Amino acid sequence: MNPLVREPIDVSRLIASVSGPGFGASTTFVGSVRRAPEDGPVRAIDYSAYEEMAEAELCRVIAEAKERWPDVELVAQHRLGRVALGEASVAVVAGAPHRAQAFDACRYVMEGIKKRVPIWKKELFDDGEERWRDDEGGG
Amino acid sequence: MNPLVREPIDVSRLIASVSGPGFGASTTFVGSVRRAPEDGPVRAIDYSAYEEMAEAELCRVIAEAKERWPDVELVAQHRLGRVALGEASVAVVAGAPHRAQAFDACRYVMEGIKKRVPIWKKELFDDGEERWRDDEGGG
Amino acid sequence: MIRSQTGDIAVICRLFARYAEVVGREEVKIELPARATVGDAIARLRQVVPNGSQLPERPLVALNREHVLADHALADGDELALLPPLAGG
Amino acid sequence: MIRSQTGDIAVICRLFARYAEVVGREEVKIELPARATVGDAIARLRQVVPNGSQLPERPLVALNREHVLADHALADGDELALLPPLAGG
Repeated sequence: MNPLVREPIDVSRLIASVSGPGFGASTTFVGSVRRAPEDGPVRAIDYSAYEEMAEAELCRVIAEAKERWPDVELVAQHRLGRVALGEASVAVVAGAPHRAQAFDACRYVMEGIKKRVPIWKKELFDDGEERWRDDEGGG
Repeated sequence: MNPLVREPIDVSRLIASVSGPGFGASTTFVGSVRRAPEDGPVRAIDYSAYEEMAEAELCRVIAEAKERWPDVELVAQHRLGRVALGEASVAVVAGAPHRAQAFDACRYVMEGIKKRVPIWKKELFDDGEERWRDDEGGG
Repeated sequence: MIRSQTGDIAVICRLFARYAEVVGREEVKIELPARATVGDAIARLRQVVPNGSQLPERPLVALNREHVLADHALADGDELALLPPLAGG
Repeated sequence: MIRSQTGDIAVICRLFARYAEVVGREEVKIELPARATVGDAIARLRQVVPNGSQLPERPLVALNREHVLADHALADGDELALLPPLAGG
Protein backbone atom coordinates (compact mmCIF):
# COMPACT_ATOMS: atom_id res chain seq x y z
CA MET A 1 0.00 0.00 0.00
CA ASN A 2 1.44 3.38 -0.96
CA PRO A 3 2.38 5.29 2.21
CA LEU A 4 1.87 8.73 0.65
CA VAL A 5 -1.52 9.36 -0.90
CA ARG A 6 -3.32 12.27 -2.50
CA GLU A 7 -6.82 10.84 -2.05
CA PRO A 8 -8.78 10.50 1.20
CA ILE A 9 -7.45 7.78 3.49
CA ASP A 10 -9.79 4.80 3.76
CA VAL A 11 -9.31 3.92 7.43
CA SER A 12 -11.64 0.91 7.36
CA ARG A 13 -9.67 -0.55 4.49
CA LEU A 14 -6.40 -0.05 6.37
CA ILE A 15 -7.83 -1.77 9.45
CA ALA A 16 -9.09 -4.67 7.33
CA SER A 17 -5.68 -5.01 5.68
CA VAL A 18 -3.96 -5.88 8.96
CA SER A 19 -6.62 -8.14 10.42
CA GLY A 20 -6.31 -11.89 10.35
CA PRO A 21 -7.45 -14.96 12.25
CA GLY A 22 -4.43 -14.83 14.58
CA PHE A 23 -4.85 -11.15 15.36
CA GLY A 24 -7.00 -10.44 18.38
CA ALA A 25 -6.09 -6.79 18.67
CA SER A 26 -5.73 -3.76 16.47
CA THR A 27 -4.90 -0.20 17.39
CA THR A 28 -5.55 2.58 14.93
CA PHE A 29 -4.38 6.14 15.14
CA VAL A 30 -5.98 8.76 12.92
CA GLY A 31 -4.75 12.32 12.76
CA SER A 32 -7.11 14.87 11.25
CA VAL A 33 -7.04 18.49 10.26
CA ARG A 34 -8.43 20.32 13.24
CA ARG A 35 -9.57 23.81 14.04
CA ALA A 36 -8.33 24.53 17.54
CA PRO A 37 -9.26 27.76 19.33
CA GLU A 38 -5.58 28.83 19.44
CA ASP A 39 -5.05 28.17 15.74
CA GLY A 40 -7.55 30.53 14.22
CA PRO A 41 -9.98 29.68 11.41
CA VAL A 42 -8.06 26.96 9.57
CA ARG A 43 -10.05 25.62 6.62
CA ALA A 44 -7.50 23.19 5.17
CA ILE A 45 -3.87 22.16 5.25
CA ASP A 46 -1.52 21.72 2.31
CA TYR A 47 0.86 18.87 3.04
CA SER A 48 4.11 18.56 1.13
CA ALA A 49 6.99 16.14 1.51
CA TYR A 50 10.47 15.20 0.47
CA GLU A 51 8.70 12.26 -1.05
CA GLU A 52 11.55 9.85 -1.80
CA MET A 53 12.89 10.23 1.72
CA ALA A 54 9.48 10.27 3.39
CA GLU A 55 8.69 6.87 1.89
CA ALA A 56 12.09 5.47 2.83
CA GLU A 57 12.01 6.87 6.36
CA LEU A 58 8.47 5.62 7.03
CA CYS A 59 9.58 2.24 5.78
CA ARG A 60 12.51 2.30 8.20
CA VAL A 61 10.26 3.29 11.12
CA ILE A 62 7.91 0.40 10.36
CA ALA A 63 10.84 -2.01 9.97
CA GLU A 64 12.16 -0.97 13.39
CA ALA A 65 8.75 -1.49 14.95
CA LYS A 66 8.49 -4.93 13.38
CA GLU A 67 11.92 -5.82 14.73
CA ARG A 68 10.85 -4.75 18.18
CA TRP A 69 7.39 -6.37 18.03
CA PRO A 70 7.81 -9.22 15.53
CA ASP A 71 4.21 -10.44 15.80
CA VAL A 72 2.76 -7.10 14.82
CA GLU A 73 1.60 -6.15 11.35
CA LEU A 74 1.65 -2.46 10.49
CA VAL A 75 0.32 -0.17 7.84
CA ALA A 76 0.52 3.62 7.63
CA GLN A 77 -0.62 6.28 5.21
CA HIS A 78 -0.08 10.02 5.08
CA ARG A 79 -1.98 12.44 2.87
CA LEU A 80 -0.21 14.93 0.65
CA GLY A 81 -1.73 17.97 -1.02
CA ARG A 82 -4.83 19.79 0.15
CA VAL A 83 -6.62 18.20 3.14
CA ALA A 84 -9.86 19.78 4.31
CA LEU A 85 -10.91 20.45 7.89
CA GLY A 86 -11.98 17.18 9.54
CA GLU A 87 -10.32 14.93 6.97
CA ALA A 88 -7.68 12.42 8.01
CA SER A 89 -4.11 13.49 7.27
CA VAL A 90 -2.47 10.36 8.67
CA ALA A 91 -3.46 6.88 9.79
CA VAL A 92 -1.47 4.09 11.42
CA VAL A 93 -2.88 0.64 12.10
CA ALA A 94 -1.16 -2.06 14.12
CA GLY A 95 -2.63 -5.56 14.16
CA ALA A 96 -1.30 -8.00 16.74
CA PRO A 97 -2.12 -11.10 18.71
CA HIS A 98 -2.28 -9.04 21.91
CA ARG A 99 -3.27 -5.53 22.77
CA ALA A 100 -0.09 -4.25 24.43
CA GLN A 101 1.93 -4.86 21.26
CA ALA A 102 -0.75 -3.25 19.15
CA PHE A 103 -0.77 -0.08 21.27
CA ASP A 104 3.01 0.14 21.56
CA ALA A 105 3.76 -0.49 17.89
CA CYS A 106 1.07 1.92 16.68
CA ARG A 107 2.39 4.64 18.93
CA TYR A 108 6.00 3.97 17.94
CA VAL A 109 5.19 4.39 14.27
CA MET A 110 3.14 7.52 14.87
CA GLU A 111 5.94 9.11 16.93
CA GLY A 112 8.37 8.17 14.16
CA ILE A 113 6.18 9.87 11.56
CA LYS A 114 6.05 13.06 13.60
CA LYS A 115 9.74 13.15 14.47
CA ARG A 116 11.51 11.67 11.46
CA VAL A 117 9.43 11.65 8.28
CA PRO A 118 10.03 14.80 6.18
CA ILE A 119 6.54 16.19 5.72
CA TRP A 120 5.48 19.82 6.11
CA LYS A 121 2.22 21.60 6.41
CA LYS A 122 0.95 24.96 5.39
CA GLU A 123 -2.24 26.08 7.07
CA LEU A 124 -4.83 27.77 4.90
CA PHE A 125 -7.19 30.16 6.68
CA ASP A 126 -10.70 31.33 5.94
CA ASP A 127 -9.44 34.80 5.05
CA GLY A 128 -7.02 33.47 2.44
CA GLU A 129 -3.94 33.77 4.64
CA GLU A 130 -1.41 30.92 4.53
CA ARG A 131 1.15 29.94 7.15
CA TRP A 132 3.83 27.28 7.40
CA ARG A 133 3.26 25.43 10.60
CA ASP A 134 5.69 23.62 12.83
CA ASP A 135 3.94 20.99 14.73
CA GLU A 136 4.95 21.29 18.37
CA GLY A 137 2.50 19.18 20.31
CA GLY A 138 0.10 18.93 17.42
CA GLY A 139 -2.30 16.17 16.29
CA MET B 1 -24.59 4.85 22.57
CA ASN B 2 -25.32 1.52 24.28
CA PRO B 3 -22.05 0.04 25.59
CA LEU B 4 -23.26 -3.59 25.35
CA VAL B 5 -24.50 -4.70 21.96
CA ARG B 6 -25.67 -7.92 20.34
CA GLU B 7 -25.12 -6.79 16.76
CA PRO B 8 -21.79 -6.28 14.95
CA ILE B 9 -19.87 -3.24 16.16
CA ASP B 10 -19.72 -0.47 13.56
CA VAL B 11 -16.19 0.81 14.16
CA SER B 12 -16.39 3.57 11.54
CA ARG B 13 -19.50 4.90 13.18
CA LEU B 14 -17.82 4.91 16.60
CA ILE B 15 -14.82 6.79 15.19
CA ALA B 16 -17.10 9.32 13.52
CA SER B 17 -19.02 9.80 16.78
CA VAL B 18 -15.96 11.16 18.58
CA SER B 19 -14.56 13.31 15.82
CA GLY B 20 -14.99 17.06 15.73
CA PRO B 21 -13.30 20.19 14.42
CA GLY B 22 -11.19 20.57 17.58
CA PHE B 23 -10.05 16.95 17.57
CA GLY B 24 -6.83 16.35 15.67
CA ALA B 25 -6.27 12.83 16.97
CA SER B 26 -8.19 9.66 17.51
CA THR B 27 -6.99 6.31 18.74
CA THR B 28 -9.13 3.25 18.21
CA PHE B 29 -8.68 -0.16 19.75
CA VAL B 30 -10.53 -3.11 18.28
CA GLY B 31 -10.43 -6.56 19.87
CA SER B 32 -11.53 -9.45 17.68
CA VAL B 33 -12.17 -13.14 18.07
CA ARG B 34 -8.93 -14.77 17.04
CA ARG B 35 -7.73 -18.25 16.30
CA ALA B 36 -4.28 -18.48 17.85
CA PRO B 37 -2.13 -21.59 17.37
CA GLU B 38 -2.18 -22.28 21.12
CA ASP B 39 -5.95 -21.96 21.37
CA GLY B 40 -7.06 -24.69 18.99
CA PRO B 41 -9.75 -24.35 16.34
CA VAL B 42 -11.99 -21.67 17.85
CA ARG B 43 -14.91 -20.83 15.58
CA ALA B 44 -16.74 -18.35 17.77
CA ILE B 45 -17.02 -16.97 21.28
CA ASP B 46 -20.13 -16.61 23.39
CA TYR B 47 -19.84 -13.49 25.49
CA SER B 48 -21.98 -13.07 28.58
CA ALA B 49 -22.04 -10.36 31.22
CA TYR B 50 -23.41 -9.22 34.52
CA GLU B 51 -25.08 -6.63 32.37
CA GLU B 52 -26.26 -4.07 34.91
CA MET B 53 -22.82 -3.95 36.51
CA ALA B 54 -20.92 -4.14 33.22
CA GLU B 55 -22.68 -1.01 32.00
CA ALA B 56 -22.12 0.79 35.29
CA GLU B 57 -18.48 -0.21 35.55
CA LEU B 58 -17.68 0.73 31.96
CA CYS B 59 -19.33 4.07 32.63
CA ARG B 60 -17.11 4.53 35.70
CA VAL B 61 -13.97 3.63 33.75
CA ILE B 62 -14.83 6.19 31.09
CA ALA B 63 -15.66 8.82 33.72
CA GLU B 64 -12.26 8.25 35.36
CA ALA B 65 -10.52 8.61 32.00
CA LYS B 66 -12.37 11.84 31.30
CA GLU B 67 -11.37 13.18 34.70
CA ARG B 68 -7.74 12.37 33.96
CA TRP B 69 -7.80 13.63 30.35
CA PRO B 70 -10.58 16.24 30.34
CA ASP B 71 -10.17 17.15 26.66
CA VAL B 72 -10.74 13.59 25.49
CA GLU B 73 -14.01 12.19 24.22
CA LEU B 74 -14.53 8.46 24.60
CA VAL B 75 -16.86 5.79 23.34
CA ALA B 76 -16.70 2.05 23.91
CA GLN B 77 -18.78 -0.94 22.89
CA HIS B 78 -18.59 -4.62 23.80
CA ARG B 79 -20.43 -7.41 22.02
CA LEU B 80 -22.53 -9.94 23.91
CA GLY B 81 -23.77 -13.26 22.59
CA ARG B 82 -22.22 -15.24 19.76
CA VAL B 83 -19.29 -13.52 18.02
CA ALA B 84 -17.77 -15.29 15.01
CA LEU B 85 -14.06 -15.66 14.25
CA GLY B 86 -12.67 -12.37 12.96
CA GLU B 87 -15.54 -10.24 14.24
CA ALA B 88 -14.93 -7.40 16.66
CA SER B 89 -15.80 -8.19 20.28
CA VAL B 90 -14.84 -4.81 21.69
CA ALA B 91 -13.99 -1.34 20.41
CA VAL B 92 -12.78 1.76 22.22
CA VAL B 93 -12.31 5.11 20.50
CA ALA B 94 -10.68 8.16 22.07
CA GLY B 95 -10.85 11.48 20.25
CA ALA B 96 -8.62 14.30 21.49
CA PRO B 97 -6.89 17.50 20.48
CA HIS B 98 -3.50 15.76 20.71
CA ARG B 99 -2.25 12.26 20.13
CA ALA B 100 -0.71 11.47 23.53
CA GLN B 101 -4.05 11.94 25.29
CA ALA B 102 -5.83 9.89 22.65
CA PHE B 103 -3.43 6.96 23.08
CA ASP B 104 -3.38 7.14 26.87
CA ALA B 105 -7.13 7.44 27.32
CA CYS B 106 -7.92 4.68 24.82
CA ARG B 107 -5.54 2.33 26.55
CA TYR B 108 -6.82 3.25 30.01
CA VAL B 109 -10.38 2.38 29.03
CA MET B 110 -9.33 -0.85 27.33
CA GLU B 111 -7.34 -1.95 30.40
CA GLY B 112 -10.35 -1.07 32.54
CA ILE B 113 -12.62 -3.22 30.39
CA LYS B 114 -10.27 -6.19 30.70
CA LYS B 115 -9.67 -5.84 34.44
CA ARG B 116 -12.91 -4.51 35.86
CA VAL B 117 -15.93 -5.02 33.61
CA PRO B 118 -17.77 -8.28 34.40
CA ILE B 119 -17.84 -10.03 31.04
CA TRP B 120 -17.05 -13.69 30.38
CA LYS B 121 -16.34 -15.72 27.33
CA LYS B 122 -16.96 -19.27 26.34
CA GLU B 123 -14.95 -20.52 23.39
CA LEU B 124 -16.77 -22.64 20.85
CA PHE B 125 -14.61 -25.05 18.86
CA ASP B 126 -14.97 -26.59 15.42
CA ASP B 127 -15.63 -30.02 16.98
CA GLY B 128 -18.52 -28.72 19.10
CA GLU B 129 -16.53 -28.53 22.32
CA GLU B 130 -17.07 -25.49 24.56
CA ARG B 131 -14.75 -24.02 27.14
CA TRP B 132 -14.92 -21.10 29.56
CA ARG B 133 -11.89 -19.01 29.00
CA ASP B 134 -10.02 -16.76 31.38
CA ASP B 135 -8.27 -14.11 29.50
CA GLU B 136 -4.71 -13.96 30.75
CA GLY B 137 -2.78 -11.98 28.17
CA GLY B 138 -5.55 -12.21 25.62
CA GLY B 139 -6.73 -9.81 22.90
CA MET C 1 -31.65 -9.20 74.77
CA ILE C 2 -30.98 -12.22 72.60
CA ARG C 3 -31.13 -11.83 68.81
CA SER C 4 -31.29 -14.52 66.23
CA GLN C 5 -27.93 -15.37 64.64
CA THR C 6 -29.49 -15.86 61.22
CA GLY C 7 -32.23 -14.21 59.34
CA ASP C 8 -31.47 -10.65 60.30
CA ILE C 9 -30.64 -9.71 56.76
CA ALA C 10 -31.43 -11.23 53.37
CA VAL C 11 -28.98 -11.02 50.53
CA ILE C 12 -29.48 -11.95 46.88
CA CYS C 13 -26.46 -13.85 45.57
CA ARG C 14 -25.99 -13.77 41.81
CA LEU C 15 -23.90 -16.27 39.92
CA PHE C 16 -22.46 -15.94 36.43
CA ALA C 17 -20.73 -17.89 33.71
CA ARG C 18 -18.92 -20.97 35.04
CA TYR C 19 -20.08 -20.37 38.62
CA ALA C 20 -23.69 -20.46 37.47
CA GLU C 21 -22.97 -23.71 35.64
CA VAL C 22 -21.27 -25.27 38.67
CA VAL C 23 -24.23 -24.76 40.99
CA GLY C 24 -26.98 -24.82 38.37
CA ARG C 25 -28.40 -21.54 39.64
CA GLU C 26 -28.11 -17.89 38.69
CA GLU C 27 -29.64 -16.49 41.83
CA VAL C 28 -29.78 -17.67 45.43
CA LYS C 29 -31.31 -15.81 48.35
CA ILE C 30 -29.53 -16.33 51.65
CA GLU C 31 -30.16 -15.08 55.17
CA LEU C 32 -27.42 -13.91 57.46
CA PRO C 33 -26.94 -12.38 60.90
CA ALA C 34 -26.66 -8.61 61.18
CA ARG C 35 -23.15 -7.34 60.61
CA ALA C 36 -22.34 -10.28 58.33
CA THR C 37 -19.64 -9.59 55.77
CA VAL C 38 -19.25 -10.52 52.13
CA GLY C 39 -16.94 -13.32 53.26
CA ASP C 40 -19.63 -14.68 55.58
CA ALA C 41 -22.11 -14.70 52.70
CA ILE C 42 -19.73 -16.61 50.45
CA ALA C 43 -19.14 -19.20 53.20
CA ARG C 44 -22.90 -19.62 53.68
CA LEU C 45 -23.54 -19.86 49.96
CA ARG C 46 -20.91 -22.56 49.56
CA GLN C 47 -22.76 -24.59 52.20
CA VAL C 48 -26.32 -24.20 51.02
CA VAL C 49 -26.17 -24.65 47.24
CA PRO C 50 -25.53 -27.93 45.40
CA ASN C 51 -21.81 -28.24 44.51
CA GLY C 52 -21.26 -25.03 46.48
CA SER C 53 -17.91 -26.32 47.70
CA GLN C 54 -16.72 -26.15 44.09
CA LEU C 55 -17.05 -22.40 44.22
CA PRO C 56 -13.83 -20.69 45.31
CA GLU C 57 -13.55 -19.57 48.93
CA ARG C 58 -12.42 -16.11 47.86
CA PRO C 59 -13.98 -15.29 44.52
CA LEU C 60 -13.99 -11.86 42.96
CA VAL C 61 -17.14 -10.18 44.31
CA ALA C 62 -19.33 -7.21 43.56
CA LEU C 63 -21.82 -5.66 45.97
CA ASN C 64 -24.67 -3.72 44.46
CA ARG C 65 -22.75 -3.62 41.16
CA GLU C 66 -19.44 -2.40 42.50
CA HIS C 67 -16.30 -4.36 43.17
CA VAL C 68 -15.71 -4.92 46.91
CA LEU C 69 -13.41 -6.93 49.17
CA ALA C 70 -14.42 -9.85 51.35
CA ASP C 71 -14.50 -7.85 54.60
CA HIS C 72 -17.18 -5.49 53.29
CA ALA C 73 -20.28 -5.36 55.51
CA LEU C 74 -23.67 -6.43 54.15
CA ALA C 75 -27.07 -4.82 54.54
CA ASP C 76 -30.54 -6.20 54.10
CA GLY C 77 -31.52 -6.36 50.42
CA ASP C 78 -27.97 -6.25 49.09
CA GLU C 79 -27.16 -7.83 45.75
CA LEU C 80 -23.95 -9.82 46.02
CA ALA C 81 -22.40 -11.14 42.81
CA LEU C 82 -19.74 -13.84 42.56
CA LEU C 83 -17.63 -13.05 39.50
CA PRO C 84 -15.54 -15.70 37.75
CA PRO C 85 -12.21 -14.39 36.46
CA LEU C 86 -13.08 -11.58 34.07
CA ALA C 87 -12.55 -12.17 30.38
CA GLY C 88 -13.95 -9.20 28.51
CA GLY C 89 -12.21 -7.84 25.45
CA MET D 1 51.17 18.92 -5.03
CA ILE D 2 48.58 21.68 -4.85
CA ARG D 3 44.89 20.80 -5.25
CA SER D 4 42.03 23.13 -5.91
CA GLN D 5 40.07 24.08 -2.79
CA THR D 6 36.76 24.03 -4.63
CA GLY D 7 35.26 21.93 -7.33
CA ASP D 8 36.49 18.55 -6.13
CA ILE D 9 32.99 17.32 -5.44
CA ALA D 10 29.55 18.38 -6.58
CA VAL D 11 26.55 18.11 -4.28
CA ILE D 12 22.89 18.61 -5.09
CA CYS D 13 21.20 20.62 -2.36
CA ARG D 14 17.44 20.21 -2.12
CA LEU D 15 15.20 22.70 -0.40
CA PHE D 16 11.67 22.14 0.84
CA ALA D 17 8.66 23.99 2.19
CA ARG D 18 9.56 27.34 3.76
CA TYR D 19 13.25 26.97 2.88
CA ALA D 20 12.36 26.62 -0.79
CA GLU D 21 10.18 29.72 -0.50
CA VAL D 22 12.92 31.73 1.21
CA VAL D 23 15.48 31.18 -1.54
CA GLY D 24 13.05 30.72 -4.43
CA ARG D 25 14.72 27.46 -5.45
CA GLU D 26 14.10 23.77 -4.84
CA GLU D 27 17.45 22.54 -6.01
CA VAL D 28 20.93 24.09 -6.05
CA LYS D 29 24.10 22.40 -7.21
CA ILE D 30 27.21 23.44 -5.30
CA GLU D 31 30.87 22.51 -5.59
CA LEU D 32 33.05 21.85 -2.62
CA PRO D 33 36.59 20.76 -1.81
CA ALA D 34 37.24 17.09 -1.13
CA ARG D 35 36.58 16.09 2.46
CA ALA D 36 33.93 18.81 2.84
CA THR D 37 31.27 18.11 5.45
CA VAL D 38 27.54 18.70 5.51
CA GLY D 39 28.24 21.81 7.60
CA ASP D 40 30.59 23.14 4.92
CA ALA D 41 27.92 22.63 2.28
CA ILE D 42 25.34 24.53 4.31
CA ALA D 43 27.76 27.41 4.79
CA ARG D 44 28.48 27.54 1.05
CA LEU D 45 24.79 27.31 0.18
CA ARG D 46 23.95 30.23 2.48
CA GLN D 47 26.53 32.33 0.59
CA VAL D 48 25.63 31.47 -2.97
CA VAL D 49 21.84 31.53 -3.09
CA PRO D 50 19.65 34.68 -2.88
CA ASN D 51 18.45 35.20 0.71
CA GLY D 52 20.68 32.28 1.71
CA SER D 53 21.54 34.00 4.98
CA GLN D 54 17.89 33.59 5.97
CA LEU D 55 18.38 29.84 6.02
CA PRO D 56 19.40 28.58 9.47
CA GLU D 57 23.09 27.88 10.08
CA ARG D 58 22.29 24.45 11.47
CA PRO D 59 19.15 23.13 9.82
CA LEU D 60 17.95 19.57 10.07
CA VAL D 61 19.66 17.74 7.20
CA ALA D 62 19.35 14.51 5.28
CA LEU D 63 22.07 13.02 3.10
CA ASN D 64 20.94 10.65 0.38
CA ARG D 65 17.55 10.40 2.09
CA GLU D 66 18.78 9.63 5.60
CA HIS D 67 19.03 11.95 8.58
CA VAL D 68 22.64 12.92 9.32
CA LEU D 69 24.53 15.38 11.53
CA ALA D 70 26.51 18.41 10.34
CA ASP D 71 29.93 16.74 10.67
CA HIS D 72 29.04 14.02 8.17
CA ALA D 73 31.46 13.85 5.21
CA LEU D 74 30.23 14.43 1.68
CA ALA D 75 31.04 12.57 -1.53
CA ASP D 76 30.68 13.59 -5.15
CA GLY D 77 27.11 13.25 -6.36
CA ASP D 78 25.54 13.32 -2.90
CA GLU D 79 22.01 14.61 -2.44
CA LEU D 80 21.86 16.92 0.56
CA ALA D 81 18.44 18.04 1.77
CA LEU D 82 17.73 20.92 4.13
CA LEU D 83 14.65 20.06 6.12
CA PRO D 84 12.51 22.69 7.83
CA PRO D 85 11.12 21.58 11.20
CA LEU D 86 9.07 18.47 10.46
CA ALA D 87 5.31 18.74 10.74
CA GLY D 88 3.83 15.46 9.55
CA GLY D 89 0.79 13.98 11.22
